[in-house]
Amino acid sequence: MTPATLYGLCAAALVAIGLFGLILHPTPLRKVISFNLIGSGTFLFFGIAARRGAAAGFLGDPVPQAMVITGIVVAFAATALAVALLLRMLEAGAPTVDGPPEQPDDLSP
Amino acid sequence: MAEFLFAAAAIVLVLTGLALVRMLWGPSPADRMMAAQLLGTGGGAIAILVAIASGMTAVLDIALTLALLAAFAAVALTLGEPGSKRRGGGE
Amino acid sequence: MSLLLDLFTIVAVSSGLFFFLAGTVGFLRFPDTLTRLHALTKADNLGLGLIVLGLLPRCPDLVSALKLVAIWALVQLGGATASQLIAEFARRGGGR
Amino acid sequence: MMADATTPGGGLLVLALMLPAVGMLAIFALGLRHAERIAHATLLAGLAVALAVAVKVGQSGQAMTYLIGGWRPPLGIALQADGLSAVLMVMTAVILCAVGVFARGSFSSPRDGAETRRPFVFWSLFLGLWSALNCAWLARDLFSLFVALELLTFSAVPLVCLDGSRETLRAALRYLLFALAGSVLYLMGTGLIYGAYGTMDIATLHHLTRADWATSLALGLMIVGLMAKAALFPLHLWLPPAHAGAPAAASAVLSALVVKAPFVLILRLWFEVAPQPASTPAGAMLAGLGAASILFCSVMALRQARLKLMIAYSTVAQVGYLFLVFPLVMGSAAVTPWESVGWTGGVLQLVSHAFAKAAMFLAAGLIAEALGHDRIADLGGAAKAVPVTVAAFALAGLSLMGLPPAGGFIAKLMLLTAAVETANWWIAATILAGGILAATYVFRVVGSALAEAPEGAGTTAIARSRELAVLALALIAVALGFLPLQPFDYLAIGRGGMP
Amino acid sequence: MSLVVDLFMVLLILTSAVWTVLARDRRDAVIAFIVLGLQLSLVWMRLMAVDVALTEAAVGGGATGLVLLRACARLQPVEAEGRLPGLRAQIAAGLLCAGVGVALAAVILAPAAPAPSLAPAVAAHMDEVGLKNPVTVVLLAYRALDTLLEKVVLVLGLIGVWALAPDLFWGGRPASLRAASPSGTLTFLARVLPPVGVLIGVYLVWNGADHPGGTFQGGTVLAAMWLLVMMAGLGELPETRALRLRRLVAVGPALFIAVGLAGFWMADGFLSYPPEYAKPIIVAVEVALALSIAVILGLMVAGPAAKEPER
Repeated sequence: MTPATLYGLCAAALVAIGLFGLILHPTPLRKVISFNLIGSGTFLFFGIAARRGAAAGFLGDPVPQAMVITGIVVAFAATALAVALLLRMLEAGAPTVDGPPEQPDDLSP
Repeated sequence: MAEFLFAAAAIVLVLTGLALVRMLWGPSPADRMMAAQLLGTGGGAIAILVAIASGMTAVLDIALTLALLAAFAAVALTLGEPGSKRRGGGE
Repeated sequence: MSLLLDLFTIVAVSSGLFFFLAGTVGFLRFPDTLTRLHALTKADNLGLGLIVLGLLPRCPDLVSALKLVAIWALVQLGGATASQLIAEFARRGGGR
Repeated sequence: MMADATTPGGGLLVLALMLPAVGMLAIFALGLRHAERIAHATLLAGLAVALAVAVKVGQSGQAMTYLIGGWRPPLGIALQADGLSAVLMVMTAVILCAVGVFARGSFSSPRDGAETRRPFVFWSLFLGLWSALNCAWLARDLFSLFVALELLTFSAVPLVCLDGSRETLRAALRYLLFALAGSVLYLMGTGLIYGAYGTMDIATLHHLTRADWATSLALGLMIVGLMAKAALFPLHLWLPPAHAGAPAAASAVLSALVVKAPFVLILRLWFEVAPQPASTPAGAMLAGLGAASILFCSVMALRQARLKLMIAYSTVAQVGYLFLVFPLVMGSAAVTPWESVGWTGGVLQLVSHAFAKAAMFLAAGLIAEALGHDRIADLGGAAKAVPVTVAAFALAGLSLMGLPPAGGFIAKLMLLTAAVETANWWIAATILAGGILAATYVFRVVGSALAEAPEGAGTTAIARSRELAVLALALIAVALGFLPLQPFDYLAIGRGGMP
Repeated sequence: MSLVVDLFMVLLILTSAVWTVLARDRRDAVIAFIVLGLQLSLVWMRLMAVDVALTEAAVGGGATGLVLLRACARLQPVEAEGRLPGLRAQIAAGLLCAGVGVALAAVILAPAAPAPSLAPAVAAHMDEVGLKNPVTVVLLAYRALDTLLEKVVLVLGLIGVWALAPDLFWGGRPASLRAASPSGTLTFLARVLPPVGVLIGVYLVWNGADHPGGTFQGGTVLAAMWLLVMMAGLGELPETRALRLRRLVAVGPALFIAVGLAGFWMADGFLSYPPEYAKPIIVAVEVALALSIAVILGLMVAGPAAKEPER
């Protein structure tokens, strides 16, 4: 088994784990983190395609590598937007996407 | 020599990887963040060992970036916490 | 000469590994947060420092050598401030 | 058709893509004082570009192609306007222009020149949305289409929560999470495609794809991701609150145009990327979900108390019709898909629904402005206060029901014909049942609007130009009904080389 | 031997990933996610994709981690932790996800042979662009349209974040990033690190033409340094209505589009460069883009305006 294949399997597992979190977590922040996990796994798929496509003196196919860089930028922007949105929603007083709308403000430690 | 350096990189990976146990056990967020810190340093060490062993000096830039941002997460962790008036109960 | 150089690298890198080992063991075994922090800084300071030292003579060019030194310096700076911040954070109650 | 070289006038495609983006950046960098002027200038120029593209495509009978930077696919990226893209571009431009006229009333900048939030955000994202849509219609590269989908998400989501209330923020966040999940599934599919074929270019893939397990999984992931973005049942939950919560001008664009982009991508994947003939069970499954959308969400629309929510549920139902296309086109082996009645009917449904739904949302917005609320039960007096608007609503409603002479009638008739021809009786039954349900919920609103105004209900005056913009959209939706009942050559332009 | 090390690496990654999903405390999840980012950057190095490794190191460890940790700090006092639903739902979802994972794994285990690749095509036309880093060539020449549109995505994202400000605060400053309890250590770090960091950021951008690195990596590092200064309270975030700031955001994408359009009469068309000037033009675009990226990322992390604009 080549390292590329091994990390490809790892990517499949990352996607599965992230999907689990995305489906099950009730709070938006955890959903956003899970989305990032799936994203990482997805980028790795491009990475192993790149590694397997090593040719012409390159150690990897640069095209999917470039796509991953674009993808990482977009994923960051999405994360920042989602976090800004959920913090704003919190100020407006609705912490969960589908759970009960409000929690008391002073949870004691 | 390259083999020795690659092996050294592998050993650093195993050693710092064990710090992951602290990330799981904690018990405090500070402990978990320290695990991240150790993994960051370890990552830098691995990168420079690989860079010199393989002759791919570009890999040194990875180590440079990791080192530059090493303290970043720790700084972020202490943001707004817990000095603010509304102290929270996490767990 | 080259044998001597090899020996120097092996000794320095191995000692670096030893400090990483010591750091990790301490980090896992010590009983409270602050002492664990001490163990951690050992790996940061000495572990990485010795590895950098051992690799310096093998750098293909001056720029790489400078980068190695810069990496070491940055990890020193980052590690020291991060542990300071984490310590303050833990002392304040660490958000527990 | 392989994109081998740039065709004459191909630079227009670049303009279609870049003009709105430049307008958006200009608004951002120059501040609000010029926002409206920039937006309107861009609208006019963009409309001209879209029409020019459509005319050129029609005249030459060939798809227009532009190779970005002169790099040929698969290394580079090709933009291509075939007949379908040209129709979609014109549709987008016309609807956005009408919405632009409408929105002057709700998002004009204040007189004193100070920048305010709502106009700034609306106009800049409005133009961003246009860039995104044109990119989705024109790009022939799976990864560029991913970027187009992201552009779409990033400009659509903030429009949903423009009023900043708790409900709309929640709707926007839910929309964003669904959209991101859809994007990541789509991206995963493209990654697998690249791993298997080493290209993202649709024209190149058309000749490469094999009917193997990896390709099916990749296409399946992409289509499921796009389904979430197109709000196909049961992934539709995000749509009604999001589209109902947005300001009317934004709702119109979201419902009429934004949900269409993922559907068009599915269409392209299905007919241009997937190995042919496409899988029958998968087509039946998509159609089954479409039928479920139609029936379930039409009933939901009937049960809504608020006008905008009703229209939003109706969007899910009407998008369901589009997914009926897949089994209808596969049955006929003698003719290519785009020469079939089913394909043409599907595209016509897309276009006529876009005009009708834009008109309906804008009409709902004007009614709500005039009466101060949008409770369906209390719409009495609306016909007196804003008669043109209510008429526009009713005309648009004709199209949704599929009654003659509206565009929706001919679209649904074509789908029905195709369903009968291919002996898909359950699809035919669904189309008829959906029409009856749509008639019920539209008449409920119109009947209520025709009633006498309750005592003491005040109304606000509405600018005539805004009412006329709405009416124009509704009239276009009806006028589409006078097209002949046969496959159009125009929609088949650019597909000559395909098997 | 090396496969054993890889296997260990995979084990570490999966541990972090599982903990990211299962940790009770959301901050623990975020820390695990940051650790995962570090590990993934090593994986990218192992896959010989140094450019991606740099991006992951800058974003995973830096920018995304900061956004998420900041969210935790603001959520902690208010929002209760959500719990995963009951066992039955977990099993059902787990089976579904495992199914997806197994299907993906099956595809990975049966790769196309020979592996398809555009690497030869990339290599064949490198001379026409004049840069030596193939990834930069793909990003700024062959697939420049994607890169350009991705910058538009970033600007739209920033508008989206700003759109969340209450009407009253429009044009004002974002909420302060300053640490709640200012400490001498942080101030010290924020004085010493940025000069070095800016140097490294500029170096990454400059170096990106011929060696791994580039606009996004460099821009992210610059943004991180800016944010560090803000967090230490050594500087104040600008008002979001400031036109100078707006122009800084727009300059990169605007220059890119202008260069692209200039290609209509300077070269073969949109986004093509005249061969003899390709390299200086691309470097100029990269510098402008890096500047814009740094400002956009910083502002996206800072969030919408949270104070009334000053009169």
